Amino acid sequence: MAAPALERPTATAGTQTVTIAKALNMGLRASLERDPKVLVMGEDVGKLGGVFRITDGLQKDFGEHRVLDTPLAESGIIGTAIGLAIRGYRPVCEIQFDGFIFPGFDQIVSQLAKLHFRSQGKVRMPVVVRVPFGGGIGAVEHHSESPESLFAHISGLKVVSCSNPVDAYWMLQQAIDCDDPVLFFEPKRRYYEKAELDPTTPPIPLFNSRVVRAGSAVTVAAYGPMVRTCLDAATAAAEDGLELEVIDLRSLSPLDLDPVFDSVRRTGRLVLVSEAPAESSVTSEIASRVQQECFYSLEAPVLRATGFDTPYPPSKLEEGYLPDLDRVLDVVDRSLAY
Amino acid sequence: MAAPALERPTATAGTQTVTIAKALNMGLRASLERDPKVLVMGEDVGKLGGVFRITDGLQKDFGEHRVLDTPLAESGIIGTAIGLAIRGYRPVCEIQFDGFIFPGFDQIVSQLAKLHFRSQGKVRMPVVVRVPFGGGIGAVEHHSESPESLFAHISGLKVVSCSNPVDAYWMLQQAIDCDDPVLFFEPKRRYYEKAELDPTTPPIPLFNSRVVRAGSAVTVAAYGPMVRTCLDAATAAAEDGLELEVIDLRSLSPLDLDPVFDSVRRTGRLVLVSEAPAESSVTSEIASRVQQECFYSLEAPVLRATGFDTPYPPSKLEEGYLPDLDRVLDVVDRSLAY
Amino acid sequence: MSPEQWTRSGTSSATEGAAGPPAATAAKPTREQVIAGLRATSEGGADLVQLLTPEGQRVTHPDFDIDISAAQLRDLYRDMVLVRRADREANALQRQGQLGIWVPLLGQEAAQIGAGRAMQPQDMAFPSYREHGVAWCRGIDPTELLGIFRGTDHGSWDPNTTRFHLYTIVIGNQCLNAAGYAMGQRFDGKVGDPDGEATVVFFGDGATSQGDVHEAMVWSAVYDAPVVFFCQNNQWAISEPLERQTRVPLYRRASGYGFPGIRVDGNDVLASLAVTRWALDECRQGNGPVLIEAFTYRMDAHTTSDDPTRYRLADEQEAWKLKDPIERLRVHLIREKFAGQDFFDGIDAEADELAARLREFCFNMPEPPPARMFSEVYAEETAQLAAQREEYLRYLAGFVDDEAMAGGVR
Amino acid sequence: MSPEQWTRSGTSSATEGAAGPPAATAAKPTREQVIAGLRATSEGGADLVQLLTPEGQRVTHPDFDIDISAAQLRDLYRDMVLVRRADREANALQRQGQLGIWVPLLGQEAAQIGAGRAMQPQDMAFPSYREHGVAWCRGIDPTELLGIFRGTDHGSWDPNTTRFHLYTIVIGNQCLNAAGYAMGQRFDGKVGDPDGEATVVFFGDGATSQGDVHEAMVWSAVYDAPVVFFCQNNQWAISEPLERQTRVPLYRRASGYGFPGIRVDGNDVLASLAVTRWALDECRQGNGPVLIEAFTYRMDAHTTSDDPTRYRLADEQEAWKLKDPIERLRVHLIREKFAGQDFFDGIDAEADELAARLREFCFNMPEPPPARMFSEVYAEETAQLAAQREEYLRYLAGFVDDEAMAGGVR
Ligand SMILES: Cc1ncc(C[n+]2csc(CCOP(=O)(O)OP(=O)(O)O)c2C)c(N)n1
Ligand SMILES: Cc1ncc(C[n+]2csc(CCOP(=O)(O)OP(=O)(O)O)c2C)c(N)n1
Ligand SMILES: [Mg+2]
Ligand SMILES: [Mg+2]
Repeated sequence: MAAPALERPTATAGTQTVTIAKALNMGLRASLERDPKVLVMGEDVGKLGGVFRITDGLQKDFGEHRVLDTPLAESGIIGTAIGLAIRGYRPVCEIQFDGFIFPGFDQIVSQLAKLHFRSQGKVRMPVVVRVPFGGGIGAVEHHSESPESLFAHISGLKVVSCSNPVDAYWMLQQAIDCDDPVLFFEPKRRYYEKAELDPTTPPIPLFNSRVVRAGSAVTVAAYGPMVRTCLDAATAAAEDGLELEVIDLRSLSPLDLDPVFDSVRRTGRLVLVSEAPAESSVTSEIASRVQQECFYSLEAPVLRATGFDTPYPPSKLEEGYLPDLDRVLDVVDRSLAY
Repeated sequence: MAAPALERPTATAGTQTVTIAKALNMGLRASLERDPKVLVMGEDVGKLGGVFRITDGLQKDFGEHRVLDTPLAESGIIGTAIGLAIRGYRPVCEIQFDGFIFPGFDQIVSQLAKLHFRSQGKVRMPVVVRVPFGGGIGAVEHHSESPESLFAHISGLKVVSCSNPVDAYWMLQQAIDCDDPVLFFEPKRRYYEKAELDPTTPPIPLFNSRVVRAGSAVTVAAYGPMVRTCLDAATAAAEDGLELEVIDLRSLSPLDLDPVFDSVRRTGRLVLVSEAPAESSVTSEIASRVQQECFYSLEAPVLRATGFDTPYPPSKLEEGYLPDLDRVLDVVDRSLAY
Repeated sequence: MSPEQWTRSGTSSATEGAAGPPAATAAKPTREQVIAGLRATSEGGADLVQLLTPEGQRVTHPDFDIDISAAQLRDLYRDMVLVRRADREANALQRQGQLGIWVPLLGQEAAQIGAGRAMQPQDMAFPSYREHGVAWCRGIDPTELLGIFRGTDHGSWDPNTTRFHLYTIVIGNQCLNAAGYAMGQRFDGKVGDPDGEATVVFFGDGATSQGDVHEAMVWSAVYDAPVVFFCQNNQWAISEPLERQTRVPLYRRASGYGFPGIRVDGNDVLASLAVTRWALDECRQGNGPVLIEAFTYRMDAHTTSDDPTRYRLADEQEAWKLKDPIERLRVHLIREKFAGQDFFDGIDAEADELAARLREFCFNMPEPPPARMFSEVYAEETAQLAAQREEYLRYLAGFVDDEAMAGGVR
Repeated sequence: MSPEQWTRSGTSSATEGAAGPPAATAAKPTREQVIAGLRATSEGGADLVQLLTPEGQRVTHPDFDIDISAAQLRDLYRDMVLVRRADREANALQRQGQLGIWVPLLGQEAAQIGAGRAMQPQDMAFPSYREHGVAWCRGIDPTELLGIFRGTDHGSWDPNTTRFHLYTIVIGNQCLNAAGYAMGQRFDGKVGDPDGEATVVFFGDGATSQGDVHEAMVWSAVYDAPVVFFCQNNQWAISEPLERQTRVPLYRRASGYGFPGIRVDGNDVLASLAVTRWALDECRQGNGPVLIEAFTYRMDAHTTSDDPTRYRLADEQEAWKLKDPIERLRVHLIREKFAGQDFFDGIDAEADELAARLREFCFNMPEPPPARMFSEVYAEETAQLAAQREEYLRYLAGFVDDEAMAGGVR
């Protein structure tokens, strides 16, 4: 059975309801169309369209030299993408699941992150590494991890995560347009969440965070799959008369914390939410920076609702492992108790 | 020229003056003697005794099956060490330099850290990965990095760093005795610093931090090579009448923060010092935990003196990159200014 | 289960046994298929070691012949039928929502049972994630596999007592772990005589591209490690045909490392047994490592989440059905009068029982307790983690209290 | 520089030219040496491609012969002498504390100049960290190499215009980068005719164990990438002899991937040139990849930080001195009357000039400005990093103020 043909989005396509998965596909398609140097590469991204079908139909329309089914090795995917970038291409690599990025870690850290610096700017690394990440899908081991903090710690990389279809569409294209290497974390459990997308409305800058719900009681900041959870928590809290301000961080490195600082100066309280273990993570960094910048404004310490400091558990336990609405509200309560 | 024979330390050897490098060698020797299952493996650890001579003389005395010159591949070193551990061995792997641990990252994260958990405790992973780390030695690229935070973020690993010969001797043996995988970070720029070692004095537990200088004005916490820097800073500060309390963290995961909390409750001020870039790091984590635990005691935000968020620079620039006495005191001053 | 039951819809026009077009013709990819990237082939080539033809004919081989009794042949048949049945049942359980995912071994029974039965109790196996047949041979009951796929655990058996390591999902990792283990066998003095120990590591055609597999071969060669690299070339790595990983047959990799590489008919349980036994003996004696490429075919989807109709043609499967590993042994047993209808009926009944037991077990699997995720992270638990567990349990208890107060049930 | 100058102490009893014991005998490791792990050999074996013997005799080869003029031979000689001189001078500069470290190429001049001169301007090279000879051929002045070893930069040349990538220290990384680059050459339509483009990647014998090198070979084979894998087997990876990485000659790896592998005498500049030119042409035409193992010897320490007396015997070096790449070409030029004393004197004078210039340059290298470490981390700088730079500069300025006030000089 052939892959269903995708409508080609154009600037005049008008608003349509799309999932995050579809929006990513549209974003890739738009980039492939706009710039002949853009390549898509990874395991099963061709005929299959990727295990999540994010690259569905792209090989058919752009050919095997633009959309490459690679051999099965992540160091190879990243390492050859680097070579292609040196040659002037803009490769977009797909890592099939979060847990499989580690064989490619060395090339990411030692070459991808450093080549621009090493060459004093003479070599550019416009490479995007797409990583479907996070849990909540009932998968087996290595398919539900949240390794983003590791990359946020590596200087020379940029790390972003989208949380909704509109951002998915734009942020991916912006990442591809960026002349620096971008780790692009996709909230796989939210792939099928829908929203209205109007491709004619211009996006906000890639590396900006954004207040996605205004509130005055407690600031809650999250990224990727946890933004939805926080919004749901905010809705629930509002029913109890508690207005949470929710910030979608969007960029994890560089962090755009000014909106967080502003918010915390108003609310005096911050709760950080992520699926990743807390230890030495992006949420640690944000807590550290906020306690420094907002020292005199904080009425409670910065608190976190995160995955535990354990390996990702068997999926029957993931409901307990992952922060959910209740856990977020529990931490919000603890913040308010100060 | 044959390697100089090392005196075999015994419980009755009495006190001797040794370098960190020598203490590590003695610690390895003691472990190899005590337990026939202990293996030493890595690139050039045999006849050469390692590029830093930490394994000097060991292959000669324990043979090629106890001290293995491995093929040149870090995934291979870690991956086969895991297999040897499954077989009942206790491998001690040497990674030649910090920057070369990344090809082994996948095996560390996917297997070494997880096998005990995956097997519900049936498989133990008593593997030590020794990593000479940090800068300040005028080396070329990839030879001066501080990747410890990446491992602190990975659940299932334990991460420690020694700062002096006595700890080097004991902590390495304790790490080898530990039934969990331990990343053992050695402060290579301090390898030749000396101290008195009395092998009959029992050590403190491996995963404990320790106050190495008492003071009341500001708490300064560091690990590995920066402990010396902080002690020097404390000496300098004392000349100006300012008493810094210096804590050697020793264990980065798990963190032993009770001594830090106690100290901060007294001083109200904390400065964290490390060579690693600050972003999403161990120092972020400590700041995050301290602001939470000591919320009402802090008179200033937790501040940090760290490497910058750049790739490690060419060595002519490292003096500026690495926190030194002046930088530490500058941040101490900033803390006191609150 | 006969070949026509392979396809989930009953509508396929499966060709029975040795009838229909000769396998070679049906299997040779057409020009169009090649262009379309549908290039998997059923041609093992001249180097293929075979002892039992697809038509059930016993043939000889100059290097790898084997003496085997009728009883042993029947046992191999039983093994294959039972593991196939367990596989199909688990697949069905997934379809019914009882498992999150299943990884079918359909079509690879001969490769796995041959290799598994070649092993001695003292040998060690490192599987990938599809080795249900090898698990069977190592005495792991199929019920013990379910936890992984239901999400209750990451492997419930004891790798030490069964000498069957946990399933490894990160492609290639286990090859290095196996090389290390085999080095240990050697260091322990267990190599060098006929009763020595050896290790077998299982991996796929796709896996051969991973650096870890290479490093494992380098290590094993350099340390003379007693390890058999058993590559099941089932022609596909999810949607990618073999040609995305190599230009030449995979068994040839071995020569670049200086040890033997053999391509065996992976649908021929006798050949798989004979070649693996030989390879293990070589390793036991200290002449390892050895690479075996078992030339076979993944008859079902990659996993239950996969849709192979997107990337491969039904023709190809049809061609491979003619090479069914079970069918050829059944024909052989009948032709040689090594087994009668009673025997076949008995095995079928046993298979039914096994399936029923598996099903029953699956339905009754307990959920793991919530605190389990904090257990066995470390051999020596950290205070940090203990505190997290306590806090989490307190948090959970809070709900119970709330509910108790509200009189509700969570 | 003649072979006896190789050892830093003048006390060695170097055997001159073709006199002394025949190389094969001297080089064959004794039983004791083998047991002691000192197993490097100077025997290239029957498959070694050679066009110029250690005694300077021109020999023919059925597959890889080459037409070369006297002028071209003199050029090759000049290249080798000059890069050796630059290498020795840099080594001396390190001894004098002017460089933090130096990585000597001594002994590998023929392998590198042969390969480097086989390249066309449109070809791309990916070096490891010892390829000073290849750099020379790509038009990189030896002075441009010094920054890396003095610690002022990580490579000062422009990889785009020189078509010589930055030095890569993490063993094996560059092989995948080269494979990707070569894929790009193919995608750009630059492959398939005699004027096409190709890539050469340089790595060592130790590097062959790394997964990345394997993956690079897999990728290149699968994508028909026009890349020549040029392995300088200098017998040692720091202290580890070849036998710690492989059982069989490294050129044989290629057959496992389905492309040609050739072992060339790496101390024979003609053979290195001929084989590399052939391999590049194959790649250009679309018949890549090709693996070349240049069989050579690291005559000096691994780096200036290394002490090879700890792990290898002087005998071994002595044996290899008889195979000196420069000496054999010098003898050949003289014997064939392709060059007279004037020529040799001229080259020596040129070498002296080069050494003086290198020295002069090194002494006058400026320190990089402190803010440099913040530059070019990103193509699009982040506010976070800009803030760090500003803060750091303010911090530095504070010292200047302090000193100004104190009237001191920092
Ligand atoms: C390092 C890594 N990358 C990607 C995956 C995702 N993945 C799972 S199975 C598979 C294909 C494996 O093919 P092969 O090795 O031929 O084994 P088969 O499944 O055919 O038995 C892939 C890409 C993985 N598990 N690990
Ligand atoms: C990934 C990695 N591991 C370890 C090192 C340290 N190291 C530098 S050179 C070297 C030996 C390399 O040997 P070989 O590949 O034969 O090249 P040669 O130096 O002989 O030219 C080692 C182990 C490194 N640079 N990179
Ligand atoms: Mg396969
Ligand atoms: Mg070498």
